[in-house]
Amino acid sequence: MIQLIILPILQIVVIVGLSPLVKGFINKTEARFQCRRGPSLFQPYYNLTKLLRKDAVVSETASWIFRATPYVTFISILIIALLVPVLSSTVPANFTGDVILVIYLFALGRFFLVLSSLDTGSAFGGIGGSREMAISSMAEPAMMLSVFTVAIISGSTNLSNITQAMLSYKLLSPALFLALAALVIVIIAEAGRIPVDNPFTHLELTMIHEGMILEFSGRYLALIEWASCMKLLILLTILVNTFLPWGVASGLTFPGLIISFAFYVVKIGFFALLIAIVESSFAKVRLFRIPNLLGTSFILAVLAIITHYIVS
Amino acid sequence: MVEHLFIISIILFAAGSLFALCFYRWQMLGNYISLILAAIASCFNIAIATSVLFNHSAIRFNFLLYHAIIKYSFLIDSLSAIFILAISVVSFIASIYSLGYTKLYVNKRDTRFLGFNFNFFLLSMILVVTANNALVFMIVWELMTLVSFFLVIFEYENPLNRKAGFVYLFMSYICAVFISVAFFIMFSYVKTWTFDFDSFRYAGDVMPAICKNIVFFLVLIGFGIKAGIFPLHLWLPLAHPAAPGNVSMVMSGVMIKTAIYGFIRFYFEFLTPCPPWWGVIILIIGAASAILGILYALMEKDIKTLLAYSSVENIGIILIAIGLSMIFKSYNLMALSSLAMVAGLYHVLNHAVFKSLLFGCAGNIYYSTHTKNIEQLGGLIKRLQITAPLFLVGALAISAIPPLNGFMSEWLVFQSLLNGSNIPSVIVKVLTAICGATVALTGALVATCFVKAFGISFLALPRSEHAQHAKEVPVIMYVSMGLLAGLCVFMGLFPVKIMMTVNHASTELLGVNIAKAITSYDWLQTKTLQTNFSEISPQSATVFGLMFLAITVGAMTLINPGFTKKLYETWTCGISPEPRFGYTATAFSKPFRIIFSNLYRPRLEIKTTYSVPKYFVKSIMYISEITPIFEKYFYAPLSRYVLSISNKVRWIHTGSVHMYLVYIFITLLISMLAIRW
Amino acid sequence: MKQHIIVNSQTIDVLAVMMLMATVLHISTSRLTTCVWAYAIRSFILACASGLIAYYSGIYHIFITTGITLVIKVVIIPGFLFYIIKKVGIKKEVESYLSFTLSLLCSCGVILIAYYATEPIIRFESTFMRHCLPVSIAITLVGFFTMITRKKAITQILGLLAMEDGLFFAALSTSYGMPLIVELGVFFDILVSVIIMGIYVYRIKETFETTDTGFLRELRE
Amino acid sequence: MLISILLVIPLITAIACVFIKKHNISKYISVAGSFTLLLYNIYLSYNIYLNHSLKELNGFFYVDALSLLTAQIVSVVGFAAALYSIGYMDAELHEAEFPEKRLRWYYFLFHIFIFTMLAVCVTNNLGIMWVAIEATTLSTTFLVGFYNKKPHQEAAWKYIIICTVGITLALFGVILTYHSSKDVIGEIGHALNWTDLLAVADRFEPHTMKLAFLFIIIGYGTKAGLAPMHTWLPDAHSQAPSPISALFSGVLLNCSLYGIIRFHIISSKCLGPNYSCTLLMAFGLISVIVSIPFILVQRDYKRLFAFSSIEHIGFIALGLGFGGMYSIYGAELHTFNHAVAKSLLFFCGGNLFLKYKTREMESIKGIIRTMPVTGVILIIAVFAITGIPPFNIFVSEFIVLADAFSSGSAFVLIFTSLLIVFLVLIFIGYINNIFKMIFSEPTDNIVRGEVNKFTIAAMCFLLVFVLIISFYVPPIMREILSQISDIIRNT
Repeated sequence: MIQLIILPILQIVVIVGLSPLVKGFINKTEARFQCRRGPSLFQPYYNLTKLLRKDAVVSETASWIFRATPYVTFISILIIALLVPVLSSTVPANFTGDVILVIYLFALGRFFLVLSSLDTGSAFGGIGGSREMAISSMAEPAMMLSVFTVAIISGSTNLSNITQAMLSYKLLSPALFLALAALVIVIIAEAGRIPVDNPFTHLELTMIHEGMILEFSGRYLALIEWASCMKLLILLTILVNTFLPWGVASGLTFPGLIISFAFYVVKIGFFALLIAIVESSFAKVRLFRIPNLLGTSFILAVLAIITHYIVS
Repeated sequence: MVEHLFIISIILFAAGSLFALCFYRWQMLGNYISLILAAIASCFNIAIATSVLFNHSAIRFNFLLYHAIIKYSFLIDSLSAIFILAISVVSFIASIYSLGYTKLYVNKRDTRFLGFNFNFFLLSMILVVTANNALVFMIVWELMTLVSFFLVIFEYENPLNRKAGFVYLFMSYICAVFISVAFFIMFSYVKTWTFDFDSFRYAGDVMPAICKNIVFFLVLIGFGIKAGIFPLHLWLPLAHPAAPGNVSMVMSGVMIKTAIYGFIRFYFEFLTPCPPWWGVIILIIGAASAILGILYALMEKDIKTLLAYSSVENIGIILIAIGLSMIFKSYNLMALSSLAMVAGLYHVLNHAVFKSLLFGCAGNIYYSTHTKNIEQLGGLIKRLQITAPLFLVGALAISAIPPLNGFMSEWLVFQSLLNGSNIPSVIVKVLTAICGATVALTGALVATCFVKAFGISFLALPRSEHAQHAKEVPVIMYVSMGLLAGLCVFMGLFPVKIMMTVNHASTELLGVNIAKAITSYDWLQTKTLQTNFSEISPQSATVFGLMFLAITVGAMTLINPGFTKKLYETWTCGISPEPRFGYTATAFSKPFRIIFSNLYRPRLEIKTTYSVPKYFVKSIMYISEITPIFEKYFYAPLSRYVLSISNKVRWIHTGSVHMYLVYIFITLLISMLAIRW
Repeated sequence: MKQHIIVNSQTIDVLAVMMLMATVLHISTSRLTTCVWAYAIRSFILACASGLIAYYSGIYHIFITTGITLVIKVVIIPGFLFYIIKKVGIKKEVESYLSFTLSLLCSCGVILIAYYATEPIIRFESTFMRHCLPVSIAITLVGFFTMITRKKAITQILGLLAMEDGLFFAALSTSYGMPLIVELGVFFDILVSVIIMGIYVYRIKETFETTDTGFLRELRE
Repeated sequence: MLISILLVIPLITAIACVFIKKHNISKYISVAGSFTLLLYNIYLSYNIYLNHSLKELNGFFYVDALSLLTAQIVSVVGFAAALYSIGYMDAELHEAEFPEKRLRWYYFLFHIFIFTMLAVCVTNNLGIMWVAIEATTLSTTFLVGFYNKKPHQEAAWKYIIICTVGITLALFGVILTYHSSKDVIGEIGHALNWTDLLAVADRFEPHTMKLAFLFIIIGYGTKAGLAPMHTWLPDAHSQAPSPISALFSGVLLNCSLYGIIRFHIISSKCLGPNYSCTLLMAFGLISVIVSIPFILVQRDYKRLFAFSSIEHIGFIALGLGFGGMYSIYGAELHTFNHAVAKSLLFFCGGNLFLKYKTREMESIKGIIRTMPVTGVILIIAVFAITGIPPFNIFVSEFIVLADAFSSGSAFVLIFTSLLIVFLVLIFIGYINNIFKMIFSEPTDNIVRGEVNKFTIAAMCFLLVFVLIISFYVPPIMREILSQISDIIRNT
């Protein structure tokens, strides 16, 4: 009962609730790196609430696709939030699907986002959309391969099973390490952070994600922004809870959950910090250098698989 | 009973084609009658297929009308039944779709031959997958080719269509030749002058390895041409767009699947047991076709050509599954082999459904705008208000977006690829993993491709007069498409039903029933798929999604009840937006053209003309085209070579009688000398 | 005809060689009329040979053959040819693609080949008439050769007739002639074919203003 | 008496045709004559079907399944051609291509031609067979040169010269056969009777027989259009009136091939099958090879058809050469299929010529629009002739090739695989050339509509055969074919 009702709600709450904070944290740290005070940690929350209360301006060119997109994106991410082990390794909605479903749900969101970007008939939307698709299709195989590595090691593609397997599988094997490295790069690309995309730019020709959502406003923008925050958090969650499942509660005891939550926050914080460091120490690479970057991660993933097969 | 149904359906098809032919004055009437008959016959065939599948009863016919030495024998086992199912469903939809689509040709051209060939086309496909005799198989196989050829060149005034038709004919003749030779070689070991498939079954046991390998390659090339695998796909992107919409729907949806049927028949029945490397080759070819097919589709501006290339890609995915199944089989991992086979057949059905849907919608677009070039389209979502969502469903399904059917088969393919880790040989293991990555890349590219297809042609502002004045198509056309869209959703939401259906065939082929192993119950107490790797329940995912939707919408309304939307024009740096500002297909796929430039070898050309003072540009022309590698570097040189040779040889007919006598004289002398040895 | 007739083979062989000489004359001459005469002479020798064989072997229907040969091959056909030559008014020179010496050499080679090819047969042949088969083949081939080298239609006809002579001689000498009805049929055919060819020579002259068949090269690839 | 009547019918028809001055009547007489011939032939074939062979005039005539099939082809195609001639020749006469009085002679020669070919089939005496084959040449020379213009005369001249030379060589072959048999054959009257020769063929003098068969295959091969002796064929076929071209490639080639087969049987009994089979295969393959470039690159559709006749005769020779039971069966079936399909093609070609007044393929456009019926029939005929399923020639080719593969000898396998490659090339050439004519926009100056009824009737008559054989070989025919393959393998 508790497993079926409480835990899902808990997960949703954690993901939905914490995700803006992560964004805020990254921004804050980056500001610090740039010797600014920067906005407050909770600035994203303020933005979201503000946006949610605002009315929207919608392009007259746009069709129902444009209006449906925010909901589709948001909900697809929410479903994913159910499938990812956040606090406990036993994911309630485990039977619903596995990491492949997760990846393709991301694809669903992206699909509609890009459609909506084309829907308004502005050139910037098109730029953003086509670049987004290009990058994501470069990223997809690497992601899939690194996930495969973990899946084959743990003998399942269901995230919770993976986590459980990893809990027992103490040391970090070279295969896993390579896969981890690959996944990190992919996550940076998928979440649209520097050096792949610059979330702060609004200079037309460099926009990718921002370009797509240029026409959105009001609650639509809010939903999409929130969805992207959650996407980042979920990717990080997958990363930390499958590769480094330290402290993830295997049972459902209340203290266990508390402890694992603490661990979770720490790990996420660490990776958020990592992202911040990367972002403030690297420059955004040229668009057509990105394939090389992702190619590298693909090669890493292939190596991961091979090493695993050779070793085992 | 069922036998009679089969014969009746054949008769109905034949009658339909004759009806179409004999009405000269009221062509439309004849056409309607023939199409309706075809639809009824297809329903019968669906009934046959289902009964065969669920009663586990193979049906045999031996028509007494026999040939010099051959009997006309047909067999419907569960494998044939699966394909009959796919073919008949699509045929049914296509027939009722054509009721509307053929209006395009009323009083413009002679529709009699259209109806005639169309019926025969459907019939021949059914016969192909049921033929139980080599000669009969070849006959119906080529019958299929011929009628589809005539359908391809139906609009023969257009030289492009003629070229397409001829290329198609040449290629499929070569294909027929290869298959026949394969039959000959097998026959030379079986040596029963009936050419019955029953005698070929398990001919693999009596054949030496080398012959089996030769036959393997012959079959690979032979059926490969029909299936359109790289680099034998040449005809496919030409022929499918050339055919009328209702036909290309059938061609791309199911005709190329008959080749898959051939592969399965040969590799799983005739040539067993087969060495692992066969499967590996199939796997690699599948992966290559998938990736290259979609990469070329990505560059296309003609929507039907785009769809044709994506058929190549889907065939690739099916072949990946088939190849895996072969590999597992050769390593005697029967359960896994069966899993892969199920994945493959499932994808066969899926592709049949959503590709027909997409081609149908493309047909709708052509019907209402008279153009297939998506650069000319745009903004159709406001004009074809029902076709648009249908096309969207198709696009989502083919991009394997959950919870539509494409996703389920792709998921199964992934599962079977993951199971590659059970294969003893390391290289094959790694290969399967890399194939997994390939499938992932393909998936992403497919998504891109269909985002482009839908976005550029339906969204933004119309970019031409055609698109501007597009009208919604006749009801019957989008109703039939609606049926297909419904199927897409259904097959996505209830995968177990489909899987069970498909499972009969794989069980019969491989002798392992994995029905129990790969189903379980989720909290909704609906059956869900599960493999030894994972489980998935699209229903529950959907239910969760709907719940979240309700919650979100509710929350939104709570937070801001008086939410209003203000319509305003798109921001385009202050100028009022024009159609030309919108992104075009070429622009959209530009990043890929750059990333994969050494595959595409794009040719760029920018012509700038200045007005009289050299400072003002009058016009800039931007030409960008990609080189189709195989056409340029393989097929063209080959044909040029042959022609030059024959031109050189033709001098021997000098026209001088003396010369001719010399030939005879020389022949005489040489052979007189020769016979002394 | 199992009973073996001892034919005086020397004479036949001599006649054979004489026929060969006539053929060679046919090649070596440059005058058209001489060619026709050569043909007439050769046919005459042929007739003599058949007469001898008929006499010696006592197969009397060969006499009929002899008679027909004399009538058709020695009288009618040469006469018809002279008529054609006069009517069409062909120049008297024989034009050839090869020079006469060269064509003589070639024909020598051809004769050698004939001997070479028939060698295993005549090895098993009973002592008499060893030369007949090779000679007849040689005559046929040489006739064929003249058809190739000669330009004029009429000379080609002559070559063809030479071939037929060789053939008849083969039939006579090796197996005492074919059954009578066959012989008759063959004679008839040859006569008709020569006549038809003559007609065509005439027509070609009418339309092409030449009988040089080397100019007939409209139909070609 | 049975067989003599078979010969008498066309003779009477011929004489009647020539003596009736008005060609309007004579043309119907010719049709009637050939039709009676057809009916009679069916009756005869039933007779043969009952008792395998038939002799007459103490063995001067001899008919068995082999000769029956050829005679059957002669009568079928002959009737179709006679029917077609009415339409074609009337149209030509209407165009004033030739003086009216010559038409009588056309019909006369036509039936003499048929008579000679029947004589080839039914005679038992190899010498008479030779006479008859030579007679076919003589009777058709004027038909080739019928229009009597420059190209026709040239074609006729080449035809008569080359064929007579070839035939002469063949006669030498006959004489040599006779020579090799003379030690064993008895009573001279029956000398050269095929049946008698076959009876004692195993005791022939082998070397002479070798030489004899060589001369035969080169001699009759010239008439049968085996490369490299085929050179007269395209010219004659392209210049003759279309019905005659149809008879040429449909029947005449088969008749001379029939001659070869008779000797093939004897020599394979005398020398063992290998020798003659090898020669047949060699010449067959050469013919197929030679025909390819001319089919790939061609301007004149009648020449195209002619070259494809060469190819098919080559294929038949190969089928006979493979020598397996079913390959011979298939080859003989192929002779029939090729006869009907090719005649059909030539009829289509005739209609094209009547309509467009040219044989240049690039100046012919949009047949399917201008002449729908001819267009459709042409499509079917082309598919049939290129051996595409489901049409009849595919079946025979399939059987032959299958048997060749199952024979297992490497030599045969190489030949067969080469052959298959060539078939593909030929198909491509064919489609490429023909379909440009059929599917394209017609030029405006052409009036729509068919030429006339008779031509269509004749074409439909042959089309029926094509389609029937495509899906169903009647049992009597099957019986005859298997008898033939027994005769040829003299088992």
